[in-house]
Amino acid sequence: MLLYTCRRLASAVLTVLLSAVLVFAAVQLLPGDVATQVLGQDATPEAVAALRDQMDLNRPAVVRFLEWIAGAARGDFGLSPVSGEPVADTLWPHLRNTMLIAVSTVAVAVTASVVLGVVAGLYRDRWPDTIISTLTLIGMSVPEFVMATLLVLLLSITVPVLPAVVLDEATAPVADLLPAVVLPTIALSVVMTAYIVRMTRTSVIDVMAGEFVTTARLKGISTPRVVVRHALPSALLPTLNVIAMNVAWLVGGVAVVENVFNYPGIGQLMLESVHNRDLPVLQAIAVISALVYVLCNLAADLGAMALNPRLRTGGGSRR
Amino acid sequence: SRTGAEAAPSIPEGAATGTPADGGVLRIARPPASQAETLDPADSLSAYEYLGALYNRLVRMDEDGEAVPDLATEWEPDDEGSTWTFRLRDGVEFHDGTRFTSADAAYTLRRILDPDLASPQATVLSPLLSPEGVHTPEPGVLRVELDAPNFEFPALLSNYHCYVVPDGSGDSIGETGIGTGPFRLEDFSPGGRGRVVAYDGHWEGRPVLDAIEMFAMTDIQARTNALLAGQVDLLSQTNLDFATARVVAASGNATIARSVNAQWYVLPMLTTAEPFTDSRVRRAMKLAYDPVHLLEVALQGTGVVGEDNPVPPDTPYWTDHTLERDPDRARALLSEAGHDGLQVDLYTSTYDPVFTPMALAYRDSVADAGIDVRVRNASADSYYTQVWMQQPLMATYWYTGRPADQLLNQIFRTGSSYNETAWSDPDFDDLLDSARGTADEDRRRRLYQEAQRLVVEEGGAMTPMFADRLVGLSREVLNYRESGFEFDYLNIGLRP
Amino acid sequence: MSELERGNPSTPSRARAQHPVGRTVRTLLRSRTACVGLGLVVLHLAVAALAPLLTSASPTANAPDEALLGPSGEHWLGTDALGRDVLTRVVYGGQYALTVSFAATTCAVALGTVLGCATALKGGRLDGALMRVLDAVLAIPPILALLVVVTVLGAGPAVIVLAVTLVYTPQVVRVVRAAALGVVPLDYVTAARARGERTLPILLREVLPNIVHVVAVEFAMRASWVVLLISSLSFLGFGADPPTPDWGLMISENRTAMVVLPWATLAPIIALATLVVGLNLSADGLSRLWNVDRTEEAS
Amino acid sequence: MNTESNDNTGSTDPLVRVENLSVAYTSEGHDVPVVRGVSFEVETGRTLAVVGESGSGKSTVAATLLAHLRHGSRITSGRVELAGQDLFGLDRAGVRRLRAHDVALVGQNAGHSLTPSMRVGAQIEESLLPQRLPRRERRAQVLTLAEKVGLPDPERLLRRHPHQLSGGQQQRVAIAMALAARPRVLVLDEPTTALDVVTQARILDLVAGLSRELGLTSILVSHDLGVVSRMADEVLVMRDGAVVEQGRAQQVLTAPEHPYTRLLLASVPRLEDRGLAEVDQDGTRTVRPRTPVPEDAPDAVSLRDVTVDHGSTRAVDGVTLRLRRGEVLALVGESGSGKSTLAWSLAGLHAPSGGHMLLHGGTEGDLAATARRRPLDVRRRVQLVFQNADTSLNPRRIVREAVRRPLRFFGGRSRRDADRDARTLLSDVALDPDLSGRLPGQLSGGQRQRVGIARALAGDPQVVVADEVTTALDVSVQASVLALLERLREERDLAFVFISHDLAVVRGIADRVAVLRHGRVVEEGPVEAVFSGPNHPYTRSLIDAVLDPSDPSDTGGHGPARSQRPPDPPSDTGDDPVWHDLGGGHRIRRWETGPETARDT
Ligand SMILES: Nc1ncnc2c1ncn2[C@@H]1O[C@H](COP(=O)(O)OP(=O)(O)OP(=O)(O)O)[C@@H](O)[C@H]1O
Ligand SMILES: Nc1ncnc2c1ncn2[C@@H]1O[C@H](COP(=O)(O)OP(=O)(O)OP(=O)(O)O)[C@@H](O)[C@H]1O
Ligand SMILES: [Mg+2]
Ligand SMILES: [Mg+2]
Repeated sequence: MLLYTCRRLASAVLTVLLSAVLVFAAVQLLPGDVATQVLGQDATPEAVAALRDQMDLNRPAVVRFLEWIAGAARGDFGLSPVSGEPVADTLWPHLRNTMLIAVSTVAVAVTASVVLGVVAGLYRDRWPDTIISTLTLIGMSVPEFVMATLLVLLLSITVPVLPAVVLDEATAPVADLLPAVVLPTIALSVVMTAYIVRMTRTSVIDVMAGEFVTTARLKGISTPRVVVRHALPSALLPTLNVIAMNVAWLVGGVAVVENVFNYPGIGQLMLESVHNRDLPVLQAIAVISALVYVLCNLAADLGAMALNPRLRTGGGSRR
Repeated sequence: SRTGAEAAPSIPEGAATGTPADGGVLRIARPPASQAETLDPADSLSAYEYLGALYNRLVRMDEDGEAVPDLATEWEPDDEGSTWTFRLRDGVEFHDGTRFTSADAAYTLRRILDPDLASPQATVLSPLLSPEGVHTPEPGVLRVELDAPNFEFPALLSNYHCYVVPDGSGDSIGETGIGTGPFRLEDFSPGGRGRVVAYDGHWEGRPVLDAIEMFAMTDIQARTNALLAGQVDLLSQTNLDFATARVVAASGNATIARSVNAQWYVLPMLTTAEPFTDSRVRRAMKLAYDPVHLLEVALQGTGVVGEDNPVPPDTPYWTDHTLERDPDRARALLSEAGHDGLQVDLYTSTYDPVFTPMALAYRDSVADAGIDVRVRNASADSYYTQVWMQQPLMATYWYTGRPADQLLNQIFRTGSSYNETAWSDPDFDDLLDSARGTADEDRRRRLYQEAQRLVVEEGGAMTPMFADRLVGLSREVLNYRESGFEFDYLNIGLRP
Repeated sequence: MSELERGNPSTPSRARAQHPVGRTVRTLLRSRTACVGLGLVVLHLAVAALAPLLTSASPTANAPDEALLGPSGEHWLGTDALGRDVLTRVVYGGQYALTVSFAATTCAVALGTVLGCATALKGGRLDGALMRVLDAVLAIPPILALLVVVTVLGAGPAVIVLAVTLVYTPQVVRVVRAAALGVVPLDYVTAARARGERTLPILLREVLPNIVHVVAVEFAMRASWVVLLISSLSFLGFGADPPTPDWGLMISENRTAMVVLPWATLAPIIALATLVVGLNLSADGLSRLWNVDRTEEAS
Repeated sequence: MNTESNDNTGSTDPLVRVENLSVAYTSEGHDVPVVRGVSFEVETGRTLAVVGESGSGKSTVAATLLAHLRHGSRITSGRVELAGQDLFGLDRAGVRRLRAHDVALVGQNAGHSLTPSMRVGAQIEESLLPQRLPRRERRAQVLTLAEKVGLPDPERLLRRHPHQLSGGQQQRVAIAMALAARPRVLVLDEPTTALDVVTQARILDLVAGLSRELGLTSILVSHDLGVVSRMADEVLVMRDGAVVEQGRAQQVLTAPEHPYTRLLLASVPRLEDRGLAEVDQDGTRTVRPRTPVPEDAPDAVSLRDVTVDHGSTRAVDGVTLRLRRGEVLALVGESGSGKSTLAWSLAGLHAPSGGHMLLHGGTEGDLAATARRRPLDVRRRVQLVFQNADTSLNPRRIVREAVRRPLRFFGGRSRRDADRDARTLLSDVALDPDLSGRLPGQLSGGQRQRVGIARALAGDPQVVVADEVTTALDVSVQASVLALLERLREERDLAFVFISHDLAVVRGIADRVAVLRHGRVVEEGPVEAVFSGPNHPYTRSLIDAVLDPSDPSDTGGHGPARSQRPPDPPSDTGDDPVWHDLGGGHRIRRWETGPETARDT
């Protein structure tokens, strides 16, 4: 058990390192470099060369990578050559903002989808299921940017109750950003809910058809009790992974939605950094996202342990 | 026939005028600049809204393209046009309380000429002037001795790089923004948001507004949404496409103000890149297309045709020289140059909503001449760093409001940093030099017109049209007036 | 001593031997979900393939006189800002979406299947190492990977296919590997091993045929994601070049004018959504028919 | 708990009455009948056994007693009554009351029927909820129940999760759960099928004892006639959803009337048969004595000190065995004793970690290498037949291909030749060659097993390793497959390693027996010698646990389990420190005398 956890952690660290290497290598391939980007239209070859020198771009990539990763381990992601400021200073506020959306989306989506998924699973092939399944199908089939655009049209322009775009900077206080979080959260929740609902539904149906649930029913206990005590823990088990995957996706994949809402999150920063060839920022984003991904999976594993005593106690027939 | 314009509610011609309420805060949405954005006028490439609010020039352009007083009250050349004397306004104070004198004006000019700073305006001014030629005989007088005679000199000082900054402020001006303008800087972050507040001590009097807030937004759609949702009052540096303009005009919150002929669109051919090194190919590209078609498709007629000449039709030095559209001749020229069935990539992006329609219309239009244009979409954010002056053919635009001499020198002269076609023609350069030194108004005009003729015939820039800028603004905004790169900051205000 | 002939209820035994294809088709027809889903997909394919026959207008020609018209007898769904017929563009729009998505999905699924089966069968160190690397790839946000690839190589159909393959192959590998791991310990694979057969024949003869259904479901589901992803890319400006009639591009071109010209935006949205619904329904129907556990496929 | 005993004496009305019950499910718009017109009655305190082959509808009938139908099926006619009340006329609350108070079910596989995420104590406690007892009392009850079903150290065990219990313990928990409701009727659906013989005997004892003590009325579903004869008062024989015979257990089991029942009974292997029984269509059985293996038969395989490890667990520990041509060597032993591991090593799927394994005869070779390292000719000489006919054939390949592949692989034959040979092989294993175009899914279990055998024969082996090849089959099918193996052995002079935990089967088919425990051979010898004793105590416990439907001491139910004969101390003839050699190749591993450590079931 302890051994398992340690191995799990070690593999998590390894995964993060590997992704850092991959990203670093890929980013090296970007054409045009930050020096030309910073100097922009007036770049003369000499100026570019000087700046490259000043920015340390002329040393071997491996050396730079090792130094960088050593710094990253201490939370120091170096200086952004574009803004000249520490990467961490730009990164954290953006990450915080994305987390704001991510956390509220996860809260909304997970609650909604577990409830809806269970209802759909229990009322399999009857009208509640039909309605829920149809809605999720639509939710899955409409791209996020369409959802976002429609929401803006509806709730910001036609009935102006919520801001259409975010005017604030990344460093604005959380309270100022809160109204702006609502629409992105809805747009993302719809998509995410759709996926989780379907998983939950399938898994509830599977579990409800299982022998132990039948046995519990044949014991004559009430249906809510059968569902909550007997079926749910097992039914949520496969859903956990889906949730973890979705959370990880949220952190990296909100770019499109953030773009629509001009939301100063990590997705926005990512798009900007790709355009600016701001490698240190990109690497930092990639490593942070990988870390979140790995942490989510770890959390899912821990959740699975909580739900599944077989994993917790390590005994039984696990080989 | 049923044109789109007819089917649509028409687009308002101008902004509402009237007596605005005292005070108020105007919120402007603008495209984000890079993190390197600076408020240093000599160096700035994007912060127009700030510059106009914070600074004054010695000379400014009025709406007819004439030079009129700003911080200089009057000026006169000597007979050859090589020494200019400017009389400066008295009793003007900078935002930090220091007095404006000729030393500040001289410092501003010398700074622009400083090769280390590499100001874009330096390419225009340094052929005429060296730092030693700037003299301050008295606090209220600036004398400039030119290296070569130039009768257009004051007009060149109306450029937005020539805003006057306090003497010795060079290191900090990029962040402090201390000028003599109607607003002073309160807050500014490069590429992000900022705020300027009314400067009570402004020499022309206090502006109507209390403050102006600027917000940066990448996506035009986001800017438009913010306007429609009432989150901002004005979209600056944004020419809305016709369809969007209709949506804005039809909304309850916002409307459109037309800024007539405010920008011209260009398809610059890089004359140093194949196949445009051959002037026959350039000529063919120009002969092959029909600017009227481009104007109709891309602007729905909200502009005038450009005839490949960037000098606006209603300005003093304009020439009516044109190339008649002739696809057959174009085909023949291409054939002569060995480029039968020419295939070229034309880059565009969503940076401006007119680029893509213009590119598509061009593509359509030249098909008759057997030219196959492939429109390539590039990312908006890196458009001006990765595509402009890098790709042989692309779509771009310029703001009008530059004096003809500045325009021709800056964009077409050999070696100028803004020479986007990398065109180099000694005859053209000579023409400009002699025009500048010519005292006779008529003769000068003819020389400038001759230069334009060369641009049309030989140059690399296709200039299909001048566009009215369709500016989205809130229905609350009164007295919105824009010329060149700045608004009428004193009078703009909100409805009471 | 007689053995009772008992038909398995799920595959009724027939006296005649059945051709596998015939059987598959018959099975498919049993599921309404799969039928509707596949029907929608086939419809989209047909419309895209027959576009030139369905409409005589050009999807790319600009007609300034006709710009921004509402629906009429001549233009059923009106025209866009450049005067192009919206319906025509929607009809042609499937060509890009379908070709690129199907090419990309095919590459990702094919590569993922081979890798997934091989690693499941080989097991051991190779499996461990490969899964580690794939995990690392999975940990990088797909959109970042896509942006980097597209920026490096420039946007174009081939690049997008490559990028999508890169992003989705690891996920396919995971799913296929899980399915193959379910087959590998089965006795018939063991029997082949006991005969001493090589890995490739085992993979082709014993493992693959038993996970084709997983692969098929994976394909349908993955395709639906790819269609959405590609439209998102178009939306961000990394997709088709104008004037290609592409749904994602059309949506992003026309969404500003949504209030005045709803159809120019709605029509491509509907087209896109029905295709995705079709793919999703197919995946659903197939998985239910074949009892593929889709919980593994949420990634 | 005494109201029932009042019923017991007071009324003669049957407690359970099923009348003309038919159940069907809908498939592709057709009604498929599963149960057709079943009627029976059970009086209070009696035990009715429902027997029949797999799929005959036993479970379906049993579940209707709890007013439960499988998803998608429905009652097409008839009624089910408990104490005069129509169960399918009850409303939801009524159904819940019925299940909470009157009828309880013990399912086949306790491992699957206990909720994995709940502690077992909580699950038992749940069944007490409807009785609205105070919490403390409920806890006490649970403890009592746990003691009653014989869970060792109940305090601790009740706090465990199901996966932390052994199969036997899980089944005991399930029984406690059923009893907690204090039901009048107990439905037992194959309560011991998943357990090994020794555990099965203990559980059956427990159930019989409790039923008697609590005066329960039981419905026992089973396909194991041994279990039935041990437990039932009355027997109901089903086939294809219909009742073919019903009556008092003693009568049905000893003097069956219906030919199907006779066939069923006759097909059951018996411990006292000294050879394979052949059963005619009408149910007469003749035991064909085994032809003894000639003394001078050459060795086919020899094993010396073979050890096999799975990582750090030693699954097979120093096994020395010898197998002659034409001989059937049976490996028996409880689950996990290493039988399959040994078989897999022989077949080249798992390299042994020590010892020698040699193939003798026409082709000689070292078997201590995995299949891919063995020369092709050695590889083909040892073939494996699998336990589970469902998973041993590739479901996507037709029968012919399954048999053809090894023919082509080993023999390098052309496709045409291989096709022809495949057909011959199929008829050799008594399959209609016309079936060769079918997929495995379209065959019955027995047919599939025959295909598996044909596939093994395609390599033209010398040794066939058969791992529990008949375990998953119904008795009648099992009998025919066994007969086939016997015939093949004679015709082809094959040597078999036959793995089974069914001692009656072993007695019928094997020439010699090796008993494994914890990876070691504890006893080895000719089948007669081993079954007549004297034995290792472990072997003895295995033999004693076998239930025999025709054994008079078993019929009539409720009898105490056979007394455990104390192991006879074998006469010591050798001076081997490890083995007692009893002569004739019969040897027994020495064991520590003293109390056998009680096994945790
Ligand atoms: N709802 C249903 N859907 C499909 N098949 C069904 C359904 N209900 C019952 N069956 C079929 O009905 C037959 C009888 O099933 P049942 O479980 O009662 O048999 P059984 O005698 O208990 O068999 P076993 O000994 O294998 O447990 C089987 O062939 C089963 O597959
Ligand atoms: N792949 C494996 N990895 C680790 N241990 C294993 C593996 N396979 C079997 N074992 C262990 O080896 C021992 C012997 O297992 P084996 O399967 O040979 O028993 P068996 O006698 O065939 O039992 P059964 O009657 O249940 O089939 C058991 O303790 C089992 O847990
Ligand atoms: Mg059953
Ligand atoms: Mg085994």
